[in-house]
Amino acid sequence: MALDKNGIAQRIAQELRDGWYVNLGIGIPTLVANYIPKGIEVEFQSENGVLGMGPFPFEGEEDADLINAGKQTITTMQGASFFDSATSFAMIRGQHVQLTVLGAMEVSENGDIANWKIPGKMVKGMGGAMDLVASADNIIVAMMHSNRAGASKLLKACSLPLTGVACVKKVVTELAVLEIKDGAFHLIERAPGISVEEIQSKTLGKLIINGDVPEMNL
Amino acid sequence: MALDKNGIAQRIAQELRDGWYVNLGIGIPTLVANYIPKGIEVEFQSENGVLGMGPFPFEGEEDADLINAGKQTITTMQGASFFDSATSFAMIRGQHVQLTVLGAMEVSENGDIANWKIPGKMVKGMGGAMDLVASADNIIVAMMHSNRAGASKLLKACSLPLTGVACVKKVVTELAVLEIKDGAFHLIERAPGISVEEIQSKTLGKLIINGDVPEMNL
Amino acid sequence: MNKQVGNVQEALKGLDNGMTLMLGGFGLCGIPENSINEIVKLGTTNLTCISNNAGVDDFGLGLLLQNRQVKKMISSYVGENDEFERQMLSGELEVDLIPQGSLAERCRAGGAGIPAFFTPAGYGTEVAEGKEVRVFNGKPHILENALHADFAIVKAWKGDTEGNLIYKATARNFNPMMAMAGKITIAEVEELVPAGSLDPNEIHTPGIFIQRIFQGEKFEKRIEQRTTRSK
Amino acid sequence: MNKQVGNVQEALKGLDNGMTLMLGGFGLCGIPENSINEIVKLGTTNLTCISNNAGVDDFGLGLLLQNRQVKKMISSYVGENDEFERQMLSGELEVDLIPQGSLAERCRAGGAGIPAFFTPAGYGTEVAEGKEVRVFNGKPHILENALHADFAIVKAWKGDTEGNLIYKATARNFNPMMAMAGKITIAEVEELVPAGSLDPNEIHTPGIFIQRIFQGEKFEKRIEQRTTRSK
Repeated sequence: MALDKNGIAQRIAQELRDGWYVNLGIGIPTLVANYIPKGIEVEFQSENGVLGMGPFPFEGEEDADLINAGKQTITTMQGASFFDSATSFAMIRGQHVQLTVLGAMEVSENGDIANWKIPGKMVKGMGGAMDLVASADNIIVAMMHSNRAGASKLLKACSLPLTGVACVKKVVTELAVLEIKDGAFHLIERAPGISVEEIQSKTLGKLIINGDVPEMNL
Repeated sequence: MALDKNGIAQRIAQELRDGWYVNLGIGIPTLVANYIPKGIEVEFQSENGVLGMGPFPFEGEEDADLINAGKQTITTMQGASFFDSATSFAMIRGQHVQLTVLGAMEVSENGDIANWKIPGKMVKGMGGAMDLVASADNIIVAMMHSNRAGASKLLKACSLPLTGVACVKKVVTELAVLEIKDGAFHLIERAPGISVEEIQSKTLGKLIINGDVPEMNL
Repeated sequence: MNKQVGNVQEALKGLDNGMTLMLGGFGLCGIPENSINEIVKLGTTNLTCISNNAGVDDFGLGLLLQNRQVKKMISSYVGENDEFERQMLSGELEVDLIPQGSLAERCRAGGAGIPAFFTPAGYGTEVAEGKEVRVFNGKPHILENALHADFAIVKAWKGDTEGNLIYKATARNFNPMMAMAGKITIAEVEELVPAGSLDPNEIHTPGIFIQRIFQGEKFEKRIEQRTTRSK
Repeated sequence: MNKQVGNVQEALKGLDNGMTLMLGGFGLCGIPENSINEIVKLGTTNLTCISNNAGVDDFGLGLLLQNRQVKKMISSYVGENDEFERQMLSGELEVDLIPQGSLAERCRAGGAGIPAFFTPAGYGTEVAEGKEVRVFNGKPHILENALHADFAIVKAWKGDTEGNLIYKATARNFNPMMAMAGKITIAEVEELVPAGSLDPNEIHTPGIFIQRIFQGEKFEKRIEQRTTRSK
């Protein structure tokens, strides 16, 4: 069965390692914080200027001055710190953040990503995404395998304006976990009950399948 | 009579304008703070990270963590702030400091300054001087007219390694106030009782004398 | 140096049609509400606004867009601001979208006398078009220029009469860098205190960067995405 | 994330001959005394030290110079350090003297992922030799590269177990930028407190930049130029 958004987040959370600073984008990536594996400690950075983000506040305890990059009200953990946007991106550009998880409209087989603009139709802006993808060593994309029209989002080449070039290391969708290397998507894991054939049929970019592909272990 | 160091500082203090942020170098420049004209307010910046420097502390009240760029113990005024060295030089490079006063070994008629090195003999380092002279719009040099060997320090061209190029606007010595423009020293004022001839004889760079040169009013 | 002015009107003196403004804030968090509302009243037009976002349709910079006072926006994110997106797509509004980190660093550079710097952000994208590319340590970077503004308008939590500022939590965001980059920088603060009331060690923006400061009359501090969890 | 280590020995683990170190401080103010004293004991040699000054003959980095542990100094000011000047003039010590503002900005750039930037400082001087010159707004600037270090060693007033740091007064100086630019950054603090004890709004260096933190055993905090006025 294909994963729901929480399932994707849960699978991505398995990629977390103890001691990492992590930047989670808007949407599915935000949910990753709900599934931190037992026994490991990670700290969340939000590019609007906070390190040590905590859960959403209880009703009535929202603070307009304390939000995340998705403009949602948040709280902080013990040991948190606030800083300005230049310092925040110094952390990102200077590779002090070990993992970035973000959404995408398209990802190509060489790791290009597009997620900020549909010419003539929609422009959300790149926000911090271009800095994040150009800087981080470890970038995981969380997205649906196909767009609303049913077209694959894992392509030979992106058709939309790029956010970054050859930067995505892994993609986790409702169907699969794919690693990007040597100009191809490598199928690492299938969602429970999803066949390799289905993943193959929904992936337009070059897909490498090596032997038996295990199911995710959620 | 030629001025002493305090006299030079006192004359330079007349150049201060209300509302200015001022950076005073080591030596004579430091003394300028003792002669702020009545009715004007200036604030002193020290490049090691303090704005709103006050007088030296009373004995027993020295704080090892509170010094100026000359490594002297200091105090702060109300409304002072501390910041790191990058921010400090952001203030300087970004021209938020209106006046820089510093010492020199040599100044040339086009405003070059040398004050950090005598090849093979002495190297103090440029410290913040290169940033200061390259950045500030208004740079006044406080120095003796001649060096210890009796040679003029106001030259056609500097013989020592430069600190900055075409940047000095004014020089105040124990003998004179000189403005630098159009490739020459322009004699503006004489120290009380000092003759134009004496100044001329001790100035190797091109010296422009226009009409009667008034005495300083200290 | 006393930077205090009586009110927002006095703070905005000299603001004129066609000027470039920087406005602090991220979304609706930490925006100079009082100044924005006053600029709406003043009706100043043809403004170029440098701001990470443009507020929402009926609050913050969105009000200036609704009122057609903005000729050009320099931002990183349009987000859910429908009027912003509409004016941009229709061509009524010039928009320069730049990566958020580059925006922050370009403002800082403007204030710090750094005319240009290299960054990897945007390499290989539209953002890099026409910009110099250079490889450092095997990685391509693009050259970005400093940004400057006629007026920078920032919002702080506490300020003193010398212009020293302390921001609160994530309302800091772009305010410190923009404060550095204005020919005239205006700070509106929630609480204005006498010089000497703030600990010099806790100042986020030293007063040297501020030309005018006033206590805002009213701060609505609207929340854009109120999210909570249940007890 | 707990960054606390037991002592200075543990903090300096992995320090090796030939490495590049950044050391915070201005003169003797805000220097990591405990770490320096330990490096003297360790006898590590062939070090490249990036530090604004090199202490005085018998305190701070001067001790490493006396002990011939330093191959190269990257500094802005030699000042009254006779041994530094002597070794430099005799050629025993390689010295790269760079303008103080460029030194600060190059460290920040190293930590911030900015490989290079333009600055007016040093144009037309020895410092500009071999460097690219470019004119911005009619003014010549030179291109300066980022600095990095194997270990950055900084000193703070207070720190928590997450590595968050607060400096005191002008002992802040180069420490925050160097903290950003080390592959491994060590913070020695006068007072180490549990995470959550420091106000997140008052942190000068966020813990993300710090890999190891410990409370220094003893801080002499020597004063270089004791100057006073009479009552």
